[in-house]
Amino acid sequence: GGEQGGDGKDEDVTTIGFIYIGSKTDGGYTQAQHLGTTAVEDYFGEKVKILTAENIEEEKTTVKTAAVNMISEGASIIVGTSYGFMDALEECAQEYPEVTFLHFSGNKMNDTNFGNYFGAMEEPRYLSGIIAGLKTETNKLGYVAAFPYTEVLIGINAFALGAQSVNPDVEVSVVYINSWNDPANEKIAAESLLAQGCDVIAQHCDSAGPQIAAEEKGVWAVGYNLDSRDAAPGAFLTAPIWHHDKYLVPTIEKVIGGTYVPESYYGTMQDGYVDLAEMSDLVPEEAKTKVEEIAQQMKDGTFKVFSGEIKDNQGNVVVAEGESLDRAGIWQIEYLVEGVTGRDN
Amino acid sequence: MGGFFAAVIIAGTPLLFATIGELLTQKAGNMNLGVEGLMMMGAVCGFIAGFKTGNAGLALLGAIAAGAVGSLIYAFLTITLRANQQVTGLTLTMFGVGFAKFAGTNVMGSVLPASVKAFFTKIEIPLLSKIPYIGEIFFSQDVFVYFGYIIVLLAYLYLNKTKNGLNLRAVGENAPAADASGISVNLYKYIHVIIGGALCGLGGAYLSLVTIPVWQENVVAGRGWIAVALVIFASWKPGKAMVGAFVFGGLSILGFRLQSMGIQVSQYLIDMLPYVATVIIVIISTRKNRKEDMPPGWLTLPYFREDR
Amino acid sequence: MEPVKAIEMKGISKAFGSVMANENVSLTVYNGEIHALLGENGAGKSTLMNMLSGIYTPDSGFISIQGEQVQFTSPKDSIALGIGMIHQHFKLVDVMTAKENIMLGDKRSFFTKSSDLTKEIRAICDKYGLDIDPDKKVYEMSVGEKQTLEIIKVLYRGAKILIMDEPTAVLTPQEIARLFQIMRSMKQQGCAIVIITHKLGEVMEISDRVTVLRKGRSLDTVNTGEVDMNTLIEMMVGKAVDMEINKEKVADKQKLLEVDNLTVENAEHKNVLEEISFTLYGGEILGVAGVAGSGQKEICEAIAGLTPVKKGRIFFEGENIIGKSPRDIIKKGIRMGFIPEDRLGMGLVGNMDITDNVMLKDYHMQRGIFLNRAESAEKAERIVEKLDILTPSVRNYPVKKLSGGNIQKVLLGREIDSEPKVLITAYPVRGLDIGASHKIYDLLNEQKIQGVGVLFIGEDLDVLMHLCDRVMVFCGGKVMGTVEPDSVSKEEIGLMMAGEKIS
Amino acid sequence: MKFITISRRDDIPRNRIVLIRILAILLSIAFAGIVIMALGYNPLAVFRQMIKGALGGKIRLQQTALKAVPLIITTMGIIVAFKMKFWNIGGEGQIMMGAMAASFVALNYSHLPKTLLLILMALASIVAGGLWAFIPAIFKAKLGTNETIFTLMLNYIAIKFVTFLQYGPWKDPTSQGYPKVPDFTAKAILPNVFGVHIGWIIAIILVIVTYIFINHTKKGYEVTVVGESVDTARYAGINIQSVIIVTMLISGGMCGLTGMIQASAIEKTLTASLSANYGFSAITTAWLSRLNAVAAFFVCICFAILLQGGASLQITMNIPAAVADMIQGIILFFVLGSEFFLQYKVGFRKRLAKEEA
Ligand SMILES: Nc1ncnc2c1ncn2[C@@H]1O[C@H](COP(=O)(O)OP(=O)(O)OP(=O)(O)O)[C@@H](O)[C@H]1O
Ligand SMILES: Nc1ncnc2c1ncn2[C@@H]1O[C@H](COP(=O)(O)OP(=O)(O)OP(=O)(O)O)[C@@H](O)[C@H]1O
Ligand SMILES: [Mg+2]
Ligand SMILES: [Mg+2]
Repeated sequence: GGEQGGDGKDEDVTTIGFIYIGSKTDGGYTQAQHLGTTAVEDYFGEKVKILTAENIEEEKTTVKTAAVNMISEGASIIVGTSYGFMDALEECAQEYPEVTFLHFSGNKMNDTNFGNYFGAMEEPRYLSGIIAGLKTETNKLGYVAAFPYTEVLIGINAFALGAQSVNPDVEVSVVYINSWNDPANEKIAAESLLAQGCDVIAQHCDSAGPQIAAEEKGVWAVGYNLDSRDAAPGAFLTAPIWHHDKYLVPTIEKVIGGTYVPESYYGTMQDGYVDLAEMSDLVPEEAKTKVEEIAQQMKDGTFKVFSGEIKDNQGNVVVAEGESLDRAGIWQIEYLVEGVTGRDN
Repeated sequence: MGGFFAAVIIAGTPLLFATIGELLTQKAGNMNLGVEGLMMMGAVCGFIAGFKTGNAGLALLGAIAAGAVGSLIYAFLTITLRANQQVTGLTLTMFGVGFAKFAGTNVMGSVLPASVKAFFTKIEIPLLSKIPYIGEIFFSQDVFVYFGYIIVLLAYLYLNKTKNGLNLRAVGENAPAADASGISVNLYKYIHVIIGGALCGLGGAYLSLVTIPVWQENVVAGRGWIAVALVIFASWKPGKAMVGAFVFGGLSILGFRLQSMGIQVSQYLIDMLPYVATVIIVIISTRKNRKEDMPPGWLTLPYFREDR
Repeated sequence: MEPVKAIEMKGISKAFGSVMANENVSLTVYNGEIHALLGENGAGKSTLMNMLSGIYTPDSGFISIQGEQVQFTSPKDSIALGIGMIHQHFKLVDVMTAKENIMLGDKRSFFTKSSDLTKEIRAICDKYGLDIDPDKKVYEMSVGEKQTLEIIKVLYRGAKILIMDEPTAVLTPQEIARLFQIMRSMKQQGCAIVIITHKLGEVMEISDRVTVLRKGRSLDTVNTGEVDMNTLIEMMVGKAVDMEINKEKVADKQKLLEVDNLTVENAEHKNVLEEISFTLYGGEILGVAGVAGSGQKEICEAIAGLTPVKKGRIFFEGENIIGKSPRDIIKKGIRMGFIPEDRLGMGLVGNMDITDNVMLKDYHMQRGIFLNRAESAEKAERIVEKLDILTPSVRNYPVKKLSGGNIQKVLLGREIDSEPKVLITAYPVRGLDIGASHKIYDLLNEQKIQGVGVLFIGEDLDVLMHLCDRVMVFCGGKVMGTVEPDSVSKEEIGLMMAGEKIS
Repeated sequence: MKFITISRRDDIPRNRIVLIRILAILLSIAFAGIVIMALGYNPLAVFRQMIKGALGGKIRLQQTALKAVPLIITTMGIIVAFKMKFWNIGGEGQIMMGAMAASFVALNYSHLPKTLLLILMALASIVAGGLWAFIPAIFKAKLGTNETIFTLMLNYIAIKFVTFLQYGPWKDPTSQGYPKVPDFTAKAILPNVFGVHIGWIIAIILVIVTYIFINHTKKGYEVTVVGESVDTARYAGINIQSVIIVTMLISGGMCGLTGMIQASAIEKTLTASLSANYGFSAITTAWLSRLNAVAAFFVCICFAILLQGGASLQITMNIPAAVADMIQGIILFFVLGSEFFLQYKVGFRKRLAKEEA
């Protein structure tokens, strides 16, 4: 049992602990995280030992217990992958200055051993919007979302802007399900959108439910988190996805090498951290070309998703002509753009 | 609108099975708070059986077996060993959810074979499906839904028209009296707790076989608890349970419908509705104070013949 | 030829924990015989019969039914052999109808709807002169109706052996007479009947033979015709007991309680007490006679402040106590031992020990927020000693484990110990054996001599007439009249109970 | 069944009970071990790791204590309600409402001095938790409404409500759009004593207070009487409604206080997942301790060890979390089952030889 803990203290082996909110095989959010983890394992091979803790509730004692257990197993790097882990990790970072903490989706950090990372998911979402805008026949797009708050609103807006860029008549309807992972309700929510005439369903929630709903109805879907085409091959267009390894591998390399300085990383298409899954055969050629064009601009750093003029769905100008939002600006979004119907809180 | 109500039936069917299952269990005097776990066990075993064999019948059998075995653990502890029912049920949920996640690891994200899915496609019942509105809502569904109707009918007939049903009610109402009348109290409890568990398993399987024919870990997502509430909502009557299951199913999707139609409602409020409704029903039914609407008199009480 | 032995029990022993409820007991009952089982409270009668009905399993011994040795594992086995038992605490399902209760456990048909059953019930009713509404719910039934239902249930099963555990304790004289009628007619048809009762008069009247149990052992079986009551008592108790009920005369009587024009409604707004007026004096025992449900329970509850009063006044030593809470009334010194149908349902807490039960009504007089059990334990010891209560301990031994008689003594002991001015006792000897009953009569007389006013609600007219100074007769919530026992006959009181007014 | 006889154990001396109990637990661990082996794990290693994971080292001990504290306090609340036969399974909701009220105070009155602020937070949580329990209590007292389902439903309503606050009106405007209630200021955070927040002292005090309350106070006596028989309580002159209401305020109040402690000392803010199943676990611990407050203290510690040790399995032994849940469930199953042997004696039915004529 515990004796193996000694390995972790081995000079040339670094133990890294990953704390997950769901299970590694949840088919969505956590599975995508875990893909990053296995990439780390593959890359470093014998030099690292990976510990994982899944189904960790966003409750501080639980999170800290997981972290402490990992540290006592020799972990010198802890990666927390849910927003709700933030405060626990912050405390741990104080209590264990010799351990490095990397936190996904948070906004807290310090200058010694606690950094965070996230990605410009708005970029691939915009691209997926282009596909949806060109694919739709009814000009009605559906979006199944978890909760109405900034991160989600950014995604909806980006998707809508992408769609509108190629199809000005398109409208996006949003349904919030108030849960991150309730496959049945996600599907039912998608069905209610389909019943309103939507023929492409995008999602910001964790299961393949919406895609299955679309497939059953004979229309199309955009996934999320990871390439989930197997769940609904008849509907899957593409999915905005994460490549967590693109952050984890170099960052962990830096930590091991002693050169890591905490940062608030925001990975882009340019970094390859966020991406669009390979487009399926259901995507029209026209869209593929358009997507590739814009994606290239994004990678070159010449394309900004939130570029004026943008109005919110109340008609107020939120980004003036000629301006565009930077990261800080994007993360202040509290509105839905014109053409989107959905509750704003 | 018919489409909405047809969707309501689909949302309500898993609840329906689990509610009837828990209803039978409670009629035997046992409150099983493990419904959530049983539904998970049924969902995963049904899925795996269907996935591995491609046979819908075996998928259903898998779900039934899982629910039955899960509730057998509960039955043995609460009936033979007279452990506290509530605590055992809570533990069963802990165990069942763990079991389902564990068992489902290897089939995560797998899609059910077409042969199984085909079995559960919508079938229009001749004649009945032609009735305006009603036909589209109730009789253009999958076999699982029809099976649900049959279960309700059977449960109703069983409880109200048969000797065994009468005996069952006696066991739940007054175990010593049932015993003294020559009814095998423990046997009745075992049988109905297990049948109840099997029905809960089927309820879970509806979610993993029909609603989402791709294995997803969280398929049940709290529906087991709603089923427990529904039993009380229905004041232990199968007919009302069916109405309740569809009402609660409807409430759970009503918010989505309204949102997608651009009508602004607080989803939080809608999410609370089933719970608030249950509370209100419980209050109303106690206000009326009809003995027939009360819980089985011996519910949650262990029975030992030599005690008095 | 010797008649067939319906029941033969030999060398039966049964222990509950450390209590030997039955020790090497033997009992033989023949077909066509009514056999009485007699013994003090806790002698082991119910235990013995429960082994015959499959509820308890004997630790050792043999049981033969109709000459065949048997081993019951459940009541089902016993029922299958034609044994039917009527338990003292009814084993009926409240929310079901009479008919449904009769059907329970029966396998004759799969469906519940059967007109045959109604016919069969009719036939049984006609044959034995019983009366029941098959569609009435049990919770709407009176005690007598429930008893009838239990009997019909047993008869419907075609029981050849009938066991009745204290069936008469809660019945009116008329109902008892009818029950005996049924027993005789069953006997005629060759059934074997065992009856447990504490009323010796009934034993003498109905039984052919008597088996006496004492302290868990079977003492002897005798032919009823060959013994008298005194012999039976001596066999039960082990010594001769004075069977007289004394009536002391107390000269100085002052008004204690005056009830004036009292009217009480039930939940359905029906008057259950109508314009009741009477006076209770110190130094007297005022009896209350009436068939069950004539308002006895309500008058007790009204005086104790437990039930709202619609109209009228109740004066205690000149002060109107209507509207006062039970606690206020307790503080004034009105004590009442009120034992409804279910002995542990009110008055005592079954799961608490004697000490905790003894302080039920005066713990609140203690100062501060803490509870002082030492005082109450002392009191409990005193009561146990004074009333010969049989218990292993006054601490950590729940009262529900005591025998019926002892439970009653705890209740009475507590009430008397609080030195009340008025003592209200509802059926204080119900279910008690002769010895215990007489002990209670003596205690009540003692209280009376000390100047306490006693309201005695009873069912046995003989006892009422012997014990009470005056008897007030209730019928349908009204007072039919108050009489001096010496100047009326039992029959006259019976007529008043049936609603005839005599002034 | 035919060859087995079961009888109630009566009057076993106390030391025997302890012995049987220990034996029962050992036996259930042994049986659970067999099941774990069947799952393909080495039971000895699993148990060793569970113990080590919960008790090995100061930090782990602290973490275990941090789990035990809310469990103990909630269990006390549950015990008081159960003593009155009020089946309060609404601990979760009462914790949430308590946390919510404490957070309201912490967020809006942070200008107050620390001690006063903390006391106000505690009071607010007690009142809120109490009121949340009071709602079903008043309906039970007035109408006889079934409290089991009522309290269960209120759990969900409370959690949904707090989620609503977290994502809506109470969202921290400075959190860059993240759905988070603002952090408490340092003044609103309970101090530590010996490395663990002061809640552990509160827990110990509450155990003693609850024990004395139930066993040695007049009110506690009334609670028991009302629980045993409402009619008897009426007869004894006890004001039943007031007892029900006071009891539920105490019960819900203690659960609410758990919420305050978790919000203040652990989360340092309000989150919708803060109740972390303590309300449900407390039902189990309350039962296993047979409603004895002092016994509950130890049961809760064992339970915290089970949870904590279970949590370490996936990290150190690479056992999936789902299996760890199953193992915990199995151990509990056996502990629950072993209770039977404390209360009943099982023997073999003697085959009665045919009697010679
Ligand atoms: N179920 C039981 N559990 C434990 N002890 C019991 C049980 N039933 C009876 N006893 C014990 O056995 C003894 C005999 O009880 P039993 O019921 O046979 O007495 P009884 O003769 O019927 O008395 P009574 O006239 O009061 O009804 C009692 O003193 C009691 O302590
Ligand atoms: N669970 C129990 N534990 C211990 N003693 C019991 C138990 N149940 C009953 N007894 C004792 O057994 C005796 C007989 O109980 P039982 O219920 O058979 O009495 P009964 O004859 O029906 O009624 P009554 O007490 O009015 O005579 C009582 O003295 C009671 O104290
Ligand atoms: Mg008896
Ligand atoms: Mg008796």
